[in-house]
Amino acid sequence: MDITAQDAVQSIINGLCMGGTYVLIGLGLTLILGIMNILQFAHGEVYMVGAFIVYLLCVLNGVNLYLAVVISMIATAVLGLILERVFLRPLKGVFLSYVCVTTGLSLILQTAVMLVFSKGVKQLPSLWGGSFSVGGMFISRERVVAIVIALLLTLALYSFLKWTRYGLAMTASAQHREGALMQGINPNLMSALVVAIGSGLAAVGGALGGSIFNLDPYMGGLAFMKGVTLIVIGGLGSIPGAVVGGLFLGVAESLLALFFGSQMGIILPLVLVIIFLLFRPKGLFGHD
Amino acid sequence: MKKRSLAILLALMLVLGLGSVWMVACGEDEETTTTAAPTTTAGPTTTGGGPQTTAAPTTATTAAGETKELVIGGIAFLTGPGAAGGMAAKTGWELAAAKINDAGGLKIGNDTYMVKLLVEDDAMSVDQASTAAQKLIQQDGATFIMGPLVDAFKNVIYPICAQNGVMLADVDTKNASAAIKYEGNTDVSPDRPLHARFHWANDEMMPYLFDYLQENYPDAKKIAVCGVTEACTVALYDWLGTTLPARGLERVGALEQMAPDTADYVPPVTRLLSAKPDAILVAVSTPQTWGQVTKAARDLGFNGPVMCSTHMGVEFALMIAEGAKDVFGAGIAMADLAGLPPAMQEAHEAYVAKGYPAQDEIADVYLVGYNGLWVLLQAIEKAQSVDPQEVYDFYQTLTNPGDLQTLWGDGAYVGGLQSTGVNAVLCEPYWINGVGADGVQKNLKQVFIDVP
Amino acid sequence: MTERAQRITKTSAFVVILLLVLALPWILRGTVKAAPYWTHVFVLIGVFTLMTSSMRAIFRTGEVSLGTAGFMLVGGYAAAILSIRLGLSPWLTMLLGGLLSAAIGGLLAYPFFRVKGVYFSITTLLLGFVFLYLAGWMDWLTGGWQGLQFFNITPELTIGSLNVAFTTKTNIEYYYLVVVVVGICLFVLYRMERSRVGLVWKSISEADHLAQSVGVNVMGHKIFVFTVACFFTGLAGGLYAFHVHALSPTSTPANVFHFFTSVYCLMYMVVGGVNSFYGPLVGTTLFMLLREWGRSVSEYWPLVMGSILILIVFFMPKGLVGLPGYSRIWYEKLRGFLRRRALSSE
Amino acid sequence: MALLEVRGLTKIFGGLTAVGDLSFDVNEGEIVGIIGPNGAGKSTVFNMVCGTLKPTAGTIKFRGKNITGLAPHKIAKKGIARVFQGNVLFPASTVLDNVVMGAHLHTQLDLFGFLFGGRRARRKEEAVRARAMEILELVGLADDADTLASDLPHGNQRHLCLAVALAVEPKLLLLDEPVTGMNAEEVSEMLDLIRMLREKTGLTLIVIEHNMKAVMGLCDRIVVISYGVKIAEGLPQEIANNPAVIEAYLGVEDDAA
Repeated sequence: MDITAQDAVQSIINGLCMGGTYVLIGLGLTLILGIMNILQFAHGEVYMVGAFIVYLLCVLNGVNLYLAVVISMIATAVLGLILERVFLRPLKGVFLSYVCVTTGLSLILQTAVMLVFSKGVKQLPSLWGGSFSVGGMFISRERVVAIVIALLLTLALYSFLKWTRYGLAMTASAQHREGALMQGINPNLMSALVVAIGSGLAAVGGALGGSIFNLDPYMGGLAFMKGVTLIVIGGLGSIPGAVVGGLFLGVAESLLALFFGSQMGIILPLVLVIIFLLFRPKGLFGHD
Repeated sequence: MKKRSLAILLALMLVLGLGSVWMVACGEDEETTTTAAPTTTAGPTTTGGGPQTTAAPTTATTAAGETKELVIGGIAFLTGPGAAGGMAAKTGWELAAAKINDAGGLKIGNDTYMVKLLVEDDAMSVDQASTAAQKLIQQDGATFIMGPLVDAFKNVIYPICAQNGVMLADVDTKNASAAIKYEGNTDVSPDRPLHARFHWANDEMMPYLFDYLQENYPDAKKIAVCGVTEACTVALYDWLGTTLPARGLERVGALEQMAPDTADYVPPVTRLLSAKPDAILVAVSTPQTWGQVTKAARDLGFNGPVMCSTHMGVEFALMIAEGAKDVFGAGIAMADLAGLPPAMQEAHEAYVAKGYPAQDEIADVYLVGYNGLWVLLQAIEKAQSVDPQEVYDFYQTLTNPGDLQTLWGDGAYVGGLQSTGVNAVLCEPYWINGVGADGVQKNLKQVFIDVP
Repeated sequence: MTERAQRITKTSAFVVILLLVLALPWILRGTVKAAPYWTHVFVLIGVFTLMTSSMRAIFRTGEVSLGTAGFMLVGGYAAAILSIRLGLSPWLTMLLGGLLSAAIGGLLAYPFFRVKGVYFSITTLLLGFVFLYLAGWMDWLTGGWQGLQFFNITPELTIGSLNVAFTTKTNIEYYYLVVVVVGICLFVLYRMERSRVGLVWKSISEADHLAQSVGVNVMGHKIFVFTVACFFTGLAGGLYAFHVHALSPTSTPANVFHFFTSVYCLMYMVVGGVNSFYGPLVGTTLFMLLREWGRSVSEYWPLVMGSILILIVFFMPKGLVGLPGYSRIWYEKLRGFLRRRALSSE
Repeated sequence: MALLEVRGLTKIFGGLTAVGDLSFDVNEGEIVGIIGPNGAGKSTVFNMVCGTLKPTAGTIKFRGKNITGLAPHKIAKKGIARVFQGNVLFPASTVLDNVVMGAHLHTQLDLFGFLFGGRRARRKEEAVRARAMEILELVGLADDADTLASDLPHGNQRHLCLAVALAVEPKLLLLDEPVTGMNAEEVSEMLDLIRMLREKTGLTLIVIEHNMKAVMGLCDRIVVISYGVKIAEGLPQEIANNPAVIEAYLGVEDDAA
């Protein structure tokens, strides 16, 4: 089989697009992990719910796709707030309880969505149909849109964290929880904020994933796994880490799948990540 | 608790445990005679080999004109991803059972049998498939089992059915028939008595797809093959290596296998296209594969035909690959119902009456399920018996065209004498559906799948 | 109650339960229509109890392992493949499967335990997926996604002239096999937990730095418990394999080797009561029976499961094992409430 | 020969020198204080002595043997115990179990002993418990043997920490801020206890402390470090009058107060 350089470049672009959706889910996971020290098992389901809200609005009720994505983002952020207030906040820091409650939530959300929307595979309308060709390479338009949206949101989050008071407080909490407490930062407010923001981002990720690929109530599980993988690469609680980790994962999967077949594209990144963990347990951008 | 007492208890447990095993082993012979059989409501007698548990005696000769129940079990995946297919098959079975029951049930001898359909979840897990089969047979008294939809699970269920003298009816498409040899092939064969196939297999369908390809796309010579990662996909690929040249076509490139959990189909399709094919064949497909491959191929600038040999409505592929053209495969396009046989239109009316949308991506699956149970019930009625062995034996004699009716048209019969050595494969009409250059979804061609 | 009376009650309860467990197939034969089917369900319960208890042993050192399903897969596949390809006796291969699982677990334990808490859970979770995908990928060895079938291979036992085949015809022989094997494993785990080793585990989970500073080889103990747990999990996999006689890594969340099985084990453990040795037993038995009874609504099952889990975490942190204690508290509360109402109405 | 010899101890965290070229000796039976402003690297020194952190450079010798970079549990086996800063205990265990765990090194763990725990093992276990009770009596917690460690009042928890470390039966005991957060009465009680321990058992102690007054009264010798570097060493009176020390402390006195 001859894989040309063009194929490889094309693959990298597609990988970056995949990476973009991974980043959107990973950012929320990593922020929640950094600030609340919770592995949010239901985050993949939040991603899925976000996509289904878009489906509900856009396909079933004819709302404009981009407007639907914005509404879904807000709705999912509210869902995140509710989850944080009702389920996560009362469990003061017991690790096992967090694992149980979030996995429980993920089962509930999956089944609830399945019962509401029935089980079939669904599809969101394309962000921008068709593909264009540049120098003999075919690049799908919707993937370009997806990368742009993912990057814009990441930039927006980055500037929020860098330039606003709440953002700075959040960064401080992620890096040093006790220290942040001493600085008078309200940890409950931080938790609520971070879950809301993370959920909103995941919803957009879900919408992008749902329009490029397809929607089903179980899509969150795979997305969650990708998110977890990328935070291991990037390092706990690190935003640049999540971005680099996500893009790296997307490109690695794409290239490995191109050269060694789609099975290796799934297994090898996981094996690499486990090996990686042995040598750099804190991740690329992690801190002690 | 004292440590010593625990040690003693453990020893006791060991002794008792081994003792019980011994008791079982010794008591085996008398047990079979004394244990009450799981009394099925239908009361079939088993002629199947050995001292089996099913041995209840109420035969049809007792009283004239009794109304009885015939329990038929179905196993499908009703939970988890892909549950849509299982649910659709269940719906189809329910519709077929309702049709027979509404018409007054099955008349066998002087008795009337009402069909009682029970569908259990295999949850896509071997132990759950096994559990479901045991429950259906032992607790609910099912004497015919339909499904499951995944080939691998048929192997788990078949021994349980055979042990209990229950007939296993494959009502779904087989990925590969017995003509394709590979490890784990679960197709009907002389080694598997009480196992019958009520639908075609992918390799039996493929010649008709190639016929259609050669008629409509005469320039398409080079065919690239892909499919989901399974042993049968590899076997089919090897088989195509000899089959295609015989028809003047060429198999190009390596087999591209799509692993489950593949999110992005662009890399494998890039590999597929690197062999510069004229057409793509999706040899074994999950509900998504056909559509995802089509979409990725079109995004990568491939304009040739994309075909799929697993039964599937083209709606399904087009839902993912919006606006694609030159896509065809085995299946029924619900958008183009008017030209189809009356039996199918009637079935679809019942389906819509149950509240399902008229243009449903998974309509094909329910039709297959419906058809399978309908054929099984026809065989039971023709055999004039509810005993699985008798039905199975009689089914194999229905070799004249028109002996059985199907949803896709008349003229079906039991064939496959050469390929399997037993007459347990259904030969039936079927359809190729798809989208041509005009972009309209329609049923393109009726074919008759004839298994030699 | 005096200590002696307490002990007598405990011992007699234990004996009663033990007798019930041993007599179960015969009770089922006398009471239900489909005894082999229910015996089969109890065989599965036994296998999952062993997995859940192993998971809990790891949890005693404070870490939540989510790779249980993966190690079960290793044990099951190793046992099946060795028996199919080399024709070894299932008894030997079950043991070898457990040992292979333990060897892999033991080798990976050192790097894995360098990270703690969430990170450890993530790593084991990913490892489970690696095993699953590998089983699907190495089709020359594992039969790929199609899986393996080996209906002709049944464990057999010959004592003198007596020959017992552990078939799936009535499932009774296999049930006793599982009772004996799982019983021995649970006994070992129980003894470990109640001995000094268990105390050391507890100290590690409470304050690992302090434990280290008083001379506890924290890493050594963690590796030890992980290896032992992996052995038992692998053994459970072998028991599962020769009962179902087919293995398939179908990558859907419902599959037994999928990550969700680990999550379900976690649930059984928490619902039963994580602080009690009997928690996993109670949790697994009740939940799997409940699931079997609720077959007709199996599509709602994850919803029920998730809800029960959350309710238990919030209202019964000790799990079902703590139910007697809770019922007393709830009773007292109710009585107090009623008395207050009676007083206010006077 | 000194009991503990530290030579050229250095620790660099990502380019930042936390401890630089630190050398000091501790003789048998001494109480040595290590003082210094916040962030001076005192706890880092302890962590390196105990093996929690590996030094970047330098050697630590204990009773003439090199123990640099050994794992913490091996160092504990050599006879160095430690009381952590803050009340680090086994919170969900009883007071007695805490001390029994402290005596971990003096119990036997054999591979099959736990399976069929024989009479011998049981007798040994009882001996350990009796010894633990003795230690509890020594620190005055014998009456609370069955309470949960987390239920003890703050001051008593500190005593329990000491008891756990004592159960290791160390030659050298490292105390990380033993009187921080205590009122005057508790402080003097604690100091009396430490002195009493030394007299009874002949322990050697190293104490990190912020409370200058307590250190001055307790220690035989004091090492002062600032920004990871030793700036003075000597008898308490000498240190109290050393201008470099006063400067180092005054520089941070503002935010300490």
